[in-house]
Amino acid sequence: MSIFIEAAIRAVFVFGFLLVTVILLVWVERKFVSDLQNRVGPDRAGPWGILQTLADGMKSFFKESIRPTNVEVALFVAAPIIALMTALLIFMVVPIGAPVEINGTEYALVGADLNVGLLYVLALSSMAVYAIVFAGWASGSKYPLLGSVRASAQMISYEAAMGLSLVPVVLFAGSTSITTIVEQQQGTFLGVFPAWNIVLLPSFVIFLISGFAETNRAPFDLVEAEQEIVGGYHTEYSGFQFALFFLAEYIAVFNISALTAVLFLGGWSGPVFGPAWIAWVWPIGWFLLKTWAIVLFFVWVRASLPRMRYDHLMSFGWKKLIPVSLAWIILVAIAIGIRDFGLPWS
Amino acid sequence: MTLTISWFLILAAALFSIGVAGVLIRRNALVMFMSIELMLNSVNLTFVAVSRELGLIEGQVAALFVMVVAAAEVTIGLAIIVAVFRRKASANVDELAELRG
Amino acid sequence: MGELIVFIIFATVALVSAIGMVLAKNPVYSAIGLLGAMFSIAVLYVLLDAHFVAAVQVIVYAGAVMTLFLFVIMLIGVDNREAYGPAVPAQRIMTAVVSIGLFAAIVLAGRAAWITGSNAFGTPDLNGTIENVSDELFGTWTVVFLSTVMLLTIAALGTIALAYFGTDVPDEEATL
Amino acid sequence: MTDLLWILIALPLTGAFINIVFGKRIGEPLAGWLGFVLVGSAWAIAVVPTLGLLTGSGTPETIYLFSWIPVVGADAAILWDPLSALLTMIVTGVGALIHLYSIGYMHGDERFARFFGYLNLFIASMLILVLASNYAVMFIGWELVGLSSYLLISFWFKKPSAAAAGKKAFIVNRIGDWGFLVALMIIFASFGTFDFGVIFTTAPVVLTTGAATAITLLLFLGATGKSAQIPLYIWLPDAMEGPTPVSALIHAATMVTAGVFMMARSAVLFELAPISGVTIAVIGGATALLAAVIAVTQMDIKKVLAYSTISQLGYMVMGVGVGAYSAGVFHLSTHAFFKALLFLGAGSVIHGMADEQDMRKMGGLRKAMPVTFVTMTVGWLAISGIFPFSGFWSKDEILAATFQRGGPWLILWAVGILAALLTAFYMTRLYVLTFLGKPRWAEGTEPHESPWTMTLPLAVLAVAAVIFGVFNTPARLAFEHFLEPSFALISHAEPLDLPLAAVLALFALVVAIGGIAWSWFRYNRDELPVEEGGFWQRGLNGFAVDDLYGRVIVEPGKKVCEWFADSVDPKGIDGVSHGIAQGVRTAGDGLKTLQSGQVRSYAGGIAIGAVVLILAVLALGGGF
Repeated sequence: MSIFIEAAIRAVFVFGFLLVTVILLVWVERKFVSDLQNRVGPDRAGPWGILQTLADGMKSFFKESIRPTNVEVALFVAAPIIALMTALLIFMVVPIGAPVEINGTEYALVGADLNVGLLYVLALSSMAVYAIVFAGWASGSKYPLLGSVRASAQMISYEAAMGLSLVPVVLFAGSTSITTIVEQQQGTFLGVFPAWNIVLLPSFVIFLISGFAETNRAPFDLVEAEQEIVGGYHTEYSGFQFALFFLAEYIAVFNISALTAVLFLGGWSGPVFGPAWIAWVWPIGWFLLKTWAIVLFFVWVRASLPRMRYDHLMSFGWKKLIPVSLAWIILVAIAIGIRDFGLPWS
Repeated sequence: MTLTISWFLILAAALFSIGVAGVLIRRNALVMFMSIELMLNSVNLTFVAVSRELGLIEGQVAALFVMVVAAAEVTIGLAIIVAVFRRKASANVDELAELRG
Repeated sequence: MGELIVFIIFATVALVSAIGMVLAKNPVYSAIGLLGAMFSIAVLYVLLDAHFVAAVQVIVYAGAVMTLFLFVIMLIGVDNREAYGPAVPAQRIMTAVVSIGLFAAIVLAGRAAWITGSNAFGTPDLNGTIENVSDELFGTWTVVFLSTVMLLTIAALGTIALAYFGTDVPDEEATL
Repeated sequence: MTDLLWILIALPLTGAFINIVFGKRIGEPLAGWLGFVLVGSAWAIAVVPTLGLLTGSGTPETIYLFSWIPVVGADAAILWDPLSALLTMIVTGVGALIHLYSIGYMHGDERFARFFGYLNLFIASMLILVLASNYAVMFIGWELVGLSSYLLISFWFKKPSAAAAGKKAFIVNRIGDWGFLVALMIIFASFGTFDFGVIFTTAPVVLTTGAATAITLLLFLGATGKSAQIPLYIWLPDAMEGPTPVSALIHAATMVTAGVFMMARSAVLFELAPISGVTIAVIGGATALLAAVIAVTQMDIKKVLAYSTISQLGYMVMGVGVGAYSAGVFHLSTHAFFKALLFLGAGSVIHGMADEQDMRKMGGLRKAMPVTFVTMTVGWLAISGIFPFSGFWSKDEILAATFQRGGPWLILWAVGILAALLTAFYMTRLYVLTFLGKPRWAEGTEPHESPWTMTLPLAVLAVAAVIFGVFNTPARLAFEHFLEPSFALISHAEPLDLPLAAVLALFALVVAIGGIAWSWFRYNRDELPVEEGGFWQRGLNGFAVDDLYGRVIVEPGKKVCEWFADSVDPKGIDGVSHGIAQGVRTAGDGLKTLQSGQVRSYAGGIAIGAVVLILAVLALGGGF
């Protein structure tokens, strides 16, 4: 099989997987939030309203896309596409299961195993800023511009914290390949506890917090704070283009959850039972379980916490998260130095 | 025709010349700055290409250092532009042709 | 052959974006042009087996530098289109002559001291992986590396100083 | 061990830095203790390698620190041999004690910390001078020592006399430094290097007697400045305006001996120039005698000690002049101890008498200041040359060496004996007028003993003044053996036969006792003898040497300077600079049109320049 065809199959699979996931994810979020808020939530389309997202998607697809007069057309159109592209591409490096053997060839269940996988993730998530910046600027209107300026500052700031929080993980694994990082988390400590990177607890917490900020989720959703700047960068968007932004945001949430699961919770590692022809399902199951747990955590936080003030957001990022990450990096580096080279006086 | 290192070097030279043209022709400080970044990038491309050709990793290391310097330069440069803009309400370099703040 | 195709595509993109950057009237489009050029260069790095440099190129330039540019453009107002018309007589023509002359001079100089294709393409001697680059970076160039750390710290301090001292002019942007 | 010797210099330098820069924040007692501890640790560090040299387990060596001006053989390096070790021990040891003493003495001064900063600076400079391994570094130390001396003499610069004294010391020393500098130039012209090792090993081959004489006489001119010899001794009595610890440390124990040290260091060169030797010996003897005569007439307790210092320095110089380098250095060491002791004792007296320095208003202090009295007794006996105190041995050594040369040198020997007689006389006069007899204090003065920080150094120095002489008894020349490696390149005279030496020593002892007795009966009575005759008046003025210099040198000098200031400077010098300025202005007017402020025109210039450069290189290199 040609390498191009294989890559194309992988890409199509990832795209489909994410699409299905997002449809589910939107429904889950609405149901879960309404449960937390003592509401019923969607319940008309399909059993328990499970087809609600599909219905919404269809509606927005057929709605007229209104384009205000003084927009910069090219960028206005490009922005949602960039948003969706970056979101889709990030998932390309996330391994969703253990390697599978078909006809004697081993296939890794990952879009592409890059040796600079983590850097790839960081690079693309910094690309995601452009979608918002372009959308805000191209709209030619005040609130979107304000929203996008806020967004770019916020995302640059928290991306620094996120990158720093990943350094201990890289130090621990000795590689930036995500597949290697997952394999390094196989096995157990003392035969009982799974050897997950969650032992790097500060990193885990910082990564999760900056994940909220990177995806512009509550409590860091100042980019689209309705009370202050209407809808933020997507104020002027409607119809199908708005749907693309919507899609991109939820894919981003799923991406961050999947990355958390992969980087800190051992990814697809977990106990495997049963005969060989069924055993390959287990790792995928474990991966989905962990990822969805984090997704539910995201939803739970959104339902529980109020929005932060903007200056608090910035000072929290720069004055708390980044110093803590730096201190933690130093600690981990010393620990790893001792592990690899022994104590300085020995 | 096969791809050789010369292609990369000619491309880098072209990008560099375009950058020079940008500095010479534009009067918006930001765009001039971007042109300088383009020149730095073209030099980086030369470094990496030659590193590949000679089998020396030093070229890539040099490129990394150039990136660091460029990052530092951008930080300071943009801060200066913003500071100037606060006083002059303009990013046009031709209006900065005097020694008074 | 495949490599040649990739090179031609991205070299074209880089050149077009770069020219677009110089000629665009609106600074935002200039920034987009530069972004395109940088992306193409990152792809060319991959072509040259410099994966790490490529990743850093995207993270640093596309991720940080260009975002900063756009941020500043938006901060100081995108509608601030520059007045055209040469300050120096015949500026455009002179610029064209100088740039093309520079290009010709560089190519001529390059031909004089040309790299003698010792490596046929497709047989790389080295692999720009993180391990290889970092061995060199933290081995031979440790001191240089540390001095870049100093440089970045000083740049950050300078920026903060510029932003802090000099606010005697009333400004509305600072409240964003 | 020895490669860490640079710490010796670094420690006081650190102290100087801290005390001068942060002194005000450190505050009063702490700044002093800091200085003391640093210098004391320098002493402690120096002890071990010195003992190494003493016991023979260590060898003299040059410790290379870093390259300074390698072309002229002037690297920053430390020459660690017995001579420098000895001087290091004296400088740091006496220095530390005087730091301790100053904590008490300078109590309450508003620039307390600054004082210790200067003292530390002085110690560091002196160590640079002493440990230098070439003339260039030595000259740096030499000048730094002069600077710190200036700072310390004029420490109380609000007193006009102190400021004037500091200035005088500086200017007079400049003349000596000029000589030193010219000597260095001749040395460099002859040898092409400043390095001691090269110079001393090749000197007999390279230098003619004439060149050696010129060099050594010029070096001696430098020494007369620092070591206060005729004709440049006049700054030292005035330098007593500085705080007393300064007088003790700089103007008695260490800095003034720099000249002697320098000549001892350059012994090889002096050996090559017999004429210089005679000159030096004669000037040394004359200084010893003249200063002793003046000392007899002085009434100020510190002035007496100042002239006594000049006189003792004359002895040392005489010793160097007759070729008895070890004897000169030995007297330098003993003198460092007992003169520092005497000065500190005098300081203690002045402190106790509420800044009274006139001996006529003292007397009977024995009861009020018992510790000072006892230690001063030791110092008095030591300087007078009474057996077995240290002064006896060292002075006798020099006199013996002079006597041994025979012939006309016997006159010099007689001068030395006469000076010794006068020394015993004026020291006894000082001692009796201060401590014995009835109190003649001014109204309201209540003398009291000084605090322990002041008396402890006195006690330590007293012990040193008693025992140090034993190291070089004629019978057991341990000191000379110790110094031998430093003077390995010069020939030694055979020591005198023991009987003859004993007779000479006995004679000197008798002379000293005679001087003491004469003085004792003259002054130890209720009525002080009237001393107002012509001799006494002129002596009190230092025989008007200052006035003479003023008329012969200073006034004509001022005239010349006025002429330069009034005619040469405004027309010649200013004309040149104005002309240059005018030229630059014209050029600038022409060129300023290029600087339009247009960034892009600059950038265009750069681009065009780049193109032209590349094409030029290609054209020249045949790249087309």
